[in-house]
Amino acid sequence: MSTVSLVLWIIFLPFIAYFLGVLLLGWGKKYTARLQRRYGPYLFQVFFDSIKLLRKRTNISHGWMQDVSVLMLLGGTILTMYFVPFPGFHFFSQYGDFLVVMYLILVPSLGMALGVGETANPNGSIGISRALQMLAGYDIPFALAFIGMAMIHGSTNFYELILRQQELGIAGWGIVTNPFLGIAALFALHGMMGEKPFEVVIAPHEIATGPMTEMGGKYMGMMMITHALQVVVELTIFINLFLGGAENWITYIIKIFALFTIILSVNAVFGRFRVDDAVRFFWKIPLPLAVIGVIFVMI
Amino acid sequence: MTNEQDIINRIEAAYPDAVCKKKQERRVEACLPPDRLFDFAGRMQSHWNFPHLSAISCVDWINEGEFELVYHFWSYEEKILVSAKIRIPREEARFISITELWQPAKFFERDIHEMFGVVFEGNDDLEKYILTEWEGPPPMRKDFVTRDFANRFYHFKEYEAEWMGPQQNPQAADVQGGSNE
Amino acid sequence: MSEVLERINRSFDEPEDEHDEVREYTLFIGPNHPGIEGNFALKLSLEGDTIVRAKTDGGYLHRGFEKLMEERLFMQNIAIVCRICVPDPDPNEENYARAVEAIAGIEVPERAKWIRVLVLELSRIASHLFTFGGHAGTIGLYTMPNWSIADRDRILDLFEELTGGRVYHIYNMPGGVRRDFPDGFERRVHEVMDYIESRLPDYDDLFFNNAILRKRAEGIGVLTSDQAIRWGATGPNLRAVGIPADLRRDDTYEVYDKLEFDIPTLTGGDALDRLLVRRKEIEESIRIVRQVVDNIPSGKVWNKQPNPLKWRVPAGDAYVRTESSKGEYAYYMVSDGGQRPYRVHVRGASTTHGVHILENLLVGTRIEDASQVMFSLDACPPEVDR
Amino acid sequence: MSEKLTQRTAWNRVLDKLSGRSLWMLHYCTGCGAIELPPTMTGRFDMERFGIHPMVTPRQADILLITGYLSVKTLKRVILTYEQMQSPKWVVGFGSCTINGGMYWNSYATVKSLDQYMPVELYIAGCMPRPEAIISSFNELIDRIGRGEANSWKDYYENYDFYRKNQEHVFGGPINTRTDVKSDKETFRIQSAGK
Amino acid sequence: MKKWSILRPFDSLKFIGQKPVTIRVPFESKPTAERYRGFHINDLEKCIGCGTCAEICDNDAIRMVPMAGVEKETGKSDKRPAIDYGRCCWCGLCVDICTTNSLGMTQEYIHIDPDVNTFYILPDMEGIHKTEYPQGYTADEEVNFLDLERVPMKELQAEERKDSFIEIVKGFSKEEAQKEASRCVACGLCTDTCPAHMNIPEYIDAVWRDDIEEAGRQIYKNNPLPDVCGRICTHNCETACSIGNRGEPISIRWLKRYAMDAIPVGDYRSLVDQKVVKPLGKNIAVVGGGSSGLSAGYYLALMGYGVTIYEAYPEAGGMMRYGIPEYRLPYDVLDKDIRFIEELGVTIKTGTRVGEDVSLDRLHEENDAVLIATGFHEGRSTRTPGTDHENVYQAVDLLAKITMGEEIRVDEKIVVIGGGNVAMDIARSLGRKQMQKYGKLDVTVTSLESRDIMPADEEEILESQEEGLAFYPGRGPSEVRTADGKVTGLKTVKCTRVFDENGRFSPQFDESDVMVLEGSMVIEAIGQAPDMAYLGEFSEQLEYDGRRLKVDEYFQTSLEWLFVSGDIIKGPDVINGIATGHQAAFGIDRYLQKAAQDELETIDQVMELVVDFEERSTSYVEKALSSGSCGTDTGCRRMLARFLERKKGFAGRIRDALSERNLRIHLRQELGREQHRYFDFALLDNLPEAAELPDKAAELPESAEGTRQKGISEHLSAGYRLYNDLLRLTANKELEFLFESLRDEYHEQLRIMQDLLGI
Repeated sequence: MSTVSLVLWIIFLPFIAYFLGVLLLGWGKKYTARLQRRYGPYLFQVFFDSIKLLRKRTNISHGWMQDVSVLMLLGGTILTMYFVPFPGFHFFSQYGDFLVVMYLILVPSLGMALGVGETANPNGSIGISRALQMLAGYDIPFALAFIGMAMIHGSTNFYELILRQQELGIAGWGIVTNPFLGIAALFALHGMMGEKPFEVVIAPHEIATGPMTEMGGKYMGMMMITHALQVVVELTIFINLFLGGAENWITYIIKIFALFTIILSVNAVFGRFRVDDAVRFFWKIPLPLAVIGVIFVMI
Repeated sequence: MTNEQDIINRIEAAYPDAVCKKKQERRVEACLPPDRLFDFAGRMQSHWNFPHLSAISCVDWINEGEFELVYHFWSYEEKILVSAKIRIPREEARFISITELWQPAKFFERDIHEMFGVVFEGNDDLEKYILTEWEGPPPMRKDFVTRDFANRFYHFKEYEAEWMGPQQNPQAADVQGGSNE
Repeated sequence: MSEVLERINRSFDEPEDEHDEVREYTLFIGPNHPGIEGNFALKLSLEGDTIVRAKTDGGYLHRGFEKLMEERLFMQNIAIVCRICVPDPDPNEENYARAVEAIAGIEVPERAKWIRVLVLELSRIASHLFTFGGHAGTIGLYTMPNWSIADRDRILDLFEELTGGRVYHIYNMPGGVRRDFPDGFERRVHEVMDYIESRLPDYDDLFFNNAILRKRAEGIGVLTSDQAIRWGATGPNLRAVGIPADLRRDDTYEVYDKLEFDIPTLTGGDALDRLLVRRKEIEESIRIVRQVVDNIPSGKVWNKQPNPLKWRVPAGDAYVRTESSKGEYAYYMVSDGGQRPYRVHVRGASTTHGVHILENLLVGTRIEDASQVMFSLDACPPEVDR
Repeated sequence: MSEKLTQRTAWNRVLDKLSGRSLWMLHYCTGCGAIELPPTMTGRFDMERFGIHPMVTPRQADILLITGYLSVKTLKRVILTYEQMQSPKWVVGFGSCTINGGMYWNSYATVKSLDQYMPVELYIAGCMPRPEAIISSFNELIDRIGRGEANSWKDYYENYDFYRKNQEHVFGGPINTRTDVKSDKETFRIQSAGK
Repeated sequence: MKKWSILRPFDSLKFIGQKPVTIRVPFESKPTAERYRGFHINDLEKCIGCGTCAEICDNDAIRMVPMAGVEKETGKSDKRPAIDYGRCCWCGLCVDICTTNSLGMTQEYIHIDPDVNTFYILPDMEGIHKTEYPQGYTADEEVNFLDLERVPMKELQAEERKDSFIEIVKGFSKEEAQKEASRCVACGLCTDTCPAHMNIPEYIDAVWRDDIEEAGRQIYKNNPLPDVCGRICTHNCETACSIGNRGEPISIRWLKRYAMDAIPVGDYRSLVDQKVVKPLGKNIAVVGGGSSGLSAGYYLALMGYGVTIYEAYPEAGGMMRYGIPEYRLPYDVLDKDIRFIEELGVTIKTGTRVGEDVSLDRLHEENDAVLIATGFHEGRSTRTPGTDHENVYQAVDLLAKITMGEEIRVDEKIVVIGGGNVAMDIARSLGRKQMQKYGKLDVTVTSLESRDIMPADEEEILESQEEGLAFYPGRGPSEVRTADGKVTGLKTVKCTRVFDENGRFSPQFDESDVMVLEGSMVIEAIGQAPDMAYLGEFSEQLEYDGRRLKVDEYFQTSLEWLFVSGDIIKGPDVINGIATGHQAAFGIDRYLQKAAQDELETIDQVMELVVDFEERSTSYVEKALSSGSCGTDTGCRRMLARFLERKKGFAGRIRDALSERNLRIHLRQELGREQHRYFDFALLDNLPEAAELPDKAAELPESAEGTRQKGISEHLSAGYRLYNDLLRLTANKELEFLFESLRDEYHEQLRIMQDLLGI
């Protein structure tokens, strides 16, 4: 990869991912709206939201930690993104394996926790504690899925994983070679994305959007952007692990929309679990599945 | 199932000083001396099978200087509603609470306390509920005139619509700032 | 928005919580909170996620109706009574009209009685659909409100056609109702009823048989039959503990004694059963509406009353009760023989559900179920505040 | 006012238009008009078509709907909420009660003219307004934002003393909202709407 | 219901492919219901500005505002409803009660504006945004708030009545009267139309409340001959009645009659709150004891003047006695009214014809002012050939003779010429005489006017027909036929028109259509003329305006001591007589007192007066309490103590209310209303005195306990009247409410006091 193209990728990847994220979220809103027998917002609604939020004139801050936390959110997410291979861009992912990703993906959550702690809102605190509980729920199955995939392919490197899967076509996809791990990871992904029934962190009817309660104006704008990026990153990780990665942008977009639609379908027809039920669910179904998957691999 | 007359007979037998009458279908009214009410309520609940306290209403008979408290009891089996009426003096009104017998009475009594200023002895929660921002007299008393209060206290619009022209809005200079305070 | 309330309560209401040293903390839910039905607030003391003490805080919707009614003519009041309970306004109109009729001894034409039943039942369906939406919202199932509230609009369309108003109908008045059916109204009622009925299986699929709802609502806010009676529960909340009490039967009014309908009961007494009782009531209401439309006698709809500007109602008092969608709705009206009611006491169905029962049921439940408990009781704050 | 309009750069014009496509309303049912909000939000009328979405916290909300009458008790919460909202923010008054007291004109418990306590961007006639009217009002608001005319919120910073005086009159004493409106005006350099 | 399952919710995914149920407002819309209650429209042409909508509005959202380009006319006010959409709740009660069906609602419901002023509108047919919208909620015939049907009045049947002079109309019973009174919407259009501007809504309301005393008080304010008016008034008010637009107007006249009949004669004095307060030592002569003279005498007496009425006939009453037959107005009823006026100190010199028995000049010398209130007593002749025959009579002469009990000639066949009320009166009177004399009735009535434009009251004509009178309308007399020196009949020809295009009297006849009406006696009843011979030399000094005397608005002639009122100025009818008499009394007082009766123009004056009264009153009550005015009466003392407690805030409340801008504007507008020229501001002037009255009483010795208590009650009644008047003055709900509550407070204490005194 030439230096020029690398620099260009580094510069433009966040924008591309943001654009993709906006589209995905817009599609999500439209899709859900249809299910709810209505039309739904503009496709680029999230973009408009971000613009509006960033143009807010006043901005109530609860201290410098809140500012830092937002930067940590955005920065952490972008950094994670660089280590996740996208079609045509896998410079960093050649060097950093997905253990790095596993580590980096925690940075935004941490930033969030710090910032919300600063706002001293009980709802926020409850939200963060829920987020951490949820983490305990979905992270282990996800990590196990990672480990299982690494064991299958003998590598912890994303790029190599993708190449291995692509060699065999669909039959080589992680979800086919080890459906246990794939399904466990799908559940974990669902939890990671915080879609219903695992929406406990935000839960407007319970804790008034939890961590976001005190985030307004530009903070909220940054969070919106981060959210759009996170959606892309999380879905891409799953695609890379279990859906054979992306050969090119077309298949990538098809895969990412298809995957997101599956998640949305579940999201739209279920309510949310209680936090303990959610964690219990993760430990009851995805975790055993993942363990079986790993055992299966080991055999 | 008993009919209204049976209930009346029963009440009158137990409380000779009660004045009962059938108001309409399934409605019986019993006027009692205030000191018999607690006893009456207890008997209604435990002996006569009236487990449901539908409401406690208060009426301010200002000209007579009395508050009237009306306790509405309903029996799921007899399907009859007995309204027990008592009158207490209006000045420094106090009455005994029936929360011991009926828990829903807590709120009804609290409400009456708030709106009429009747103190119920034995109700431990007579805090303000609805009118926490209110400092005036208990508003449901007849001597409080809400219209006067609102006129004095709040700001009303003085329209200057186009069609009105100058002649309908003549006193602009006359009473400037009169109503803002 | 809890932070707002926290601040408010710190700055205005009360000193710092004295339970700070134990592991309790206080959380305010509402009045600006989507998990609250209307403008209402809960002050919760929590230990971890569990509520150990709950206090309701109402009065945000207080307008002083009872006072306002004392200052308005008997006929003028028909315009304001419906505002007392917003989601289910018709029991108010019904109660008011019936109270005046009882005191003044006014006869109501037979047809008007049937129309009143129709209006009350339509209103019950609308109100239940609204509650389903709210309840589904509390567990995050936003598809359900989108459906049920849109379907409720069909009923509002019927109301609009019949009464001229979507939400506030101002239709019942002493002596009868204000207008007769418009042309072809019966047919459209049938259409809407068919539509609502056809939607019920969809609701079942999405909501009532949803695993998450079952998981979350079962065993939440359990009311035993003993408690229900002792705490003064009425309406669907009472029927959900297995007591088939219904004022339409027990304290019958209008023409309910001529109609066939069942009183659905369940025995669980938890949030789920309260919800399912309402679900079943919709079917019964549809049945009643169909009977009314098919069997309604012809005739006039209003018995002439005196000029409303010069109308005195003889002295007397009456306690009238209506089975609203939320429970027992009662008016105690006193007339001193003047042109205005001397006193009207509004006993909203939610005065017991929304304060005493809610406060008691919340204890022991977890924070995430608080709003579910409130919605399952269908507590309507304006009824409490008046 | 018109001078200010012409001063908008083309860039700002575009951004104004885009911002208008996203309005978050505070999900606060202050009065009975709120009963028409669920139909407006949900399937039948679907206001999300215009990018309007209910939000649960004032920090994130742009529009404060005063859905009808305001009891004094609620007014206190509304003012706190309003001051917590981030500017630009708009108040929409629903129906008669917000204009001149509505049917509660003689009630001791409700305030009569909303614009005495906070600047109001738009009023909707009705008791209560129908969903169609609510959506029309949102469209009107979006247009005004797009044209850069929706500046009523600046009035609160400008005439803070007036509003605060009226608020305190109703509450019968000073209130502490913890939002320092005056220093916000300095910090964020909010200029007058030119009123 | 099926059992629950994890997979079941996924069934809902089927809706993804379906068309949403959303109505894409504003790109598509759902039609509004036909009876939707949207914005108001008002047909300004049809609207009469009765203000009933404003009355029923429970939100005070409708205000009646003067509208440019709309003039006051009979049954229409110059105001139109304006609607405040900052108050309206779209209940539609205003539509249901509208007396003309002019108010309606459209299906339009969207109005969004940052400017609150656009929410205050004056609805017209174009709608709030001048765009076409279909009509929404409209009034319904079945559900109609107004009572459109009169309570029928019981009358003697034609057979029973046609041979006697017993009064025909029986009058209302209490229940009937209350029911009839309850139909009233108190719009006040009748007051504007009534020449005397009687407080009609007020007394109807009092009748409805069964407060007969109050009714009497209200009636006596503007009408000293209520018993008469309750029977024979031309009731212009009923023409104006707003209920009449959709149904039958209120029987205002009968209600007045009911109220007056219900009061025993002896109670009149205690009813009338306008007492003679300040004897002024000035005398006024009134010429003519008819309605106008009596009315003027009454009011002048109240103002403290010495009044002498000179009446030519043996008894006072003028045309009311000598022109109107007994079956319409029994003499004892008339006597009741006159006796009361006499009781007030008015001297009536009967049988004294000015110009003959006493000259006008002498009256001028002996009195400070002279009012001439002579009526129309000279019958006009048709000047048809043959009318100089002795068997051709003037109706007025015959009527007077009947009244005086003189024997008159009654033939078997009589012809009456004339289509007015006098013609009906004489025809029916003669009919009765015939019945008494011959047992059968044969009276023929012929008039120039055809049936539809006959000037007599419709009910009069109908009743006459019932009684069996023969009518030949639309015929002009051309000759009285005589044979053998006896009248045999009247030759008439067809009249083709009575008035020309300009409405001037100019009859045309069709000479070919001849008809002879047989009869041996012909009565002319085509009108009367005044006889003003008594003016003597003054007649040359006076200025004339056409045939009538030229007067200013206070009926002062060009001779400043001479005033004119009654039929010779306006009318002729009773109510105009009363009204002009009142007005002339007002003018005389003004002339004699100059600025004594200055109208109170500014609200501050009213406020000052009221607050002053309140303060005096409070200090008085305090004094009365401490000085022991009640003597040993504990009830009285308790009453005073309680009253004092209650009235502490009164002055403040008044001051607060009147410092409200809205209310000030209201009251100001009300004060400017024309009818309040008749408002007796003397009461306000006398308030301080009223406040002092009891003070004086308190100085009386201990033994006069009752007297001193009377002082208190007098004081209370002054307060009561003050607020009652203010209440009448205002049409604003808030003020009404305030004044009413204050008035009731005084009233209640007064009642208690009277009970104590045993009054």
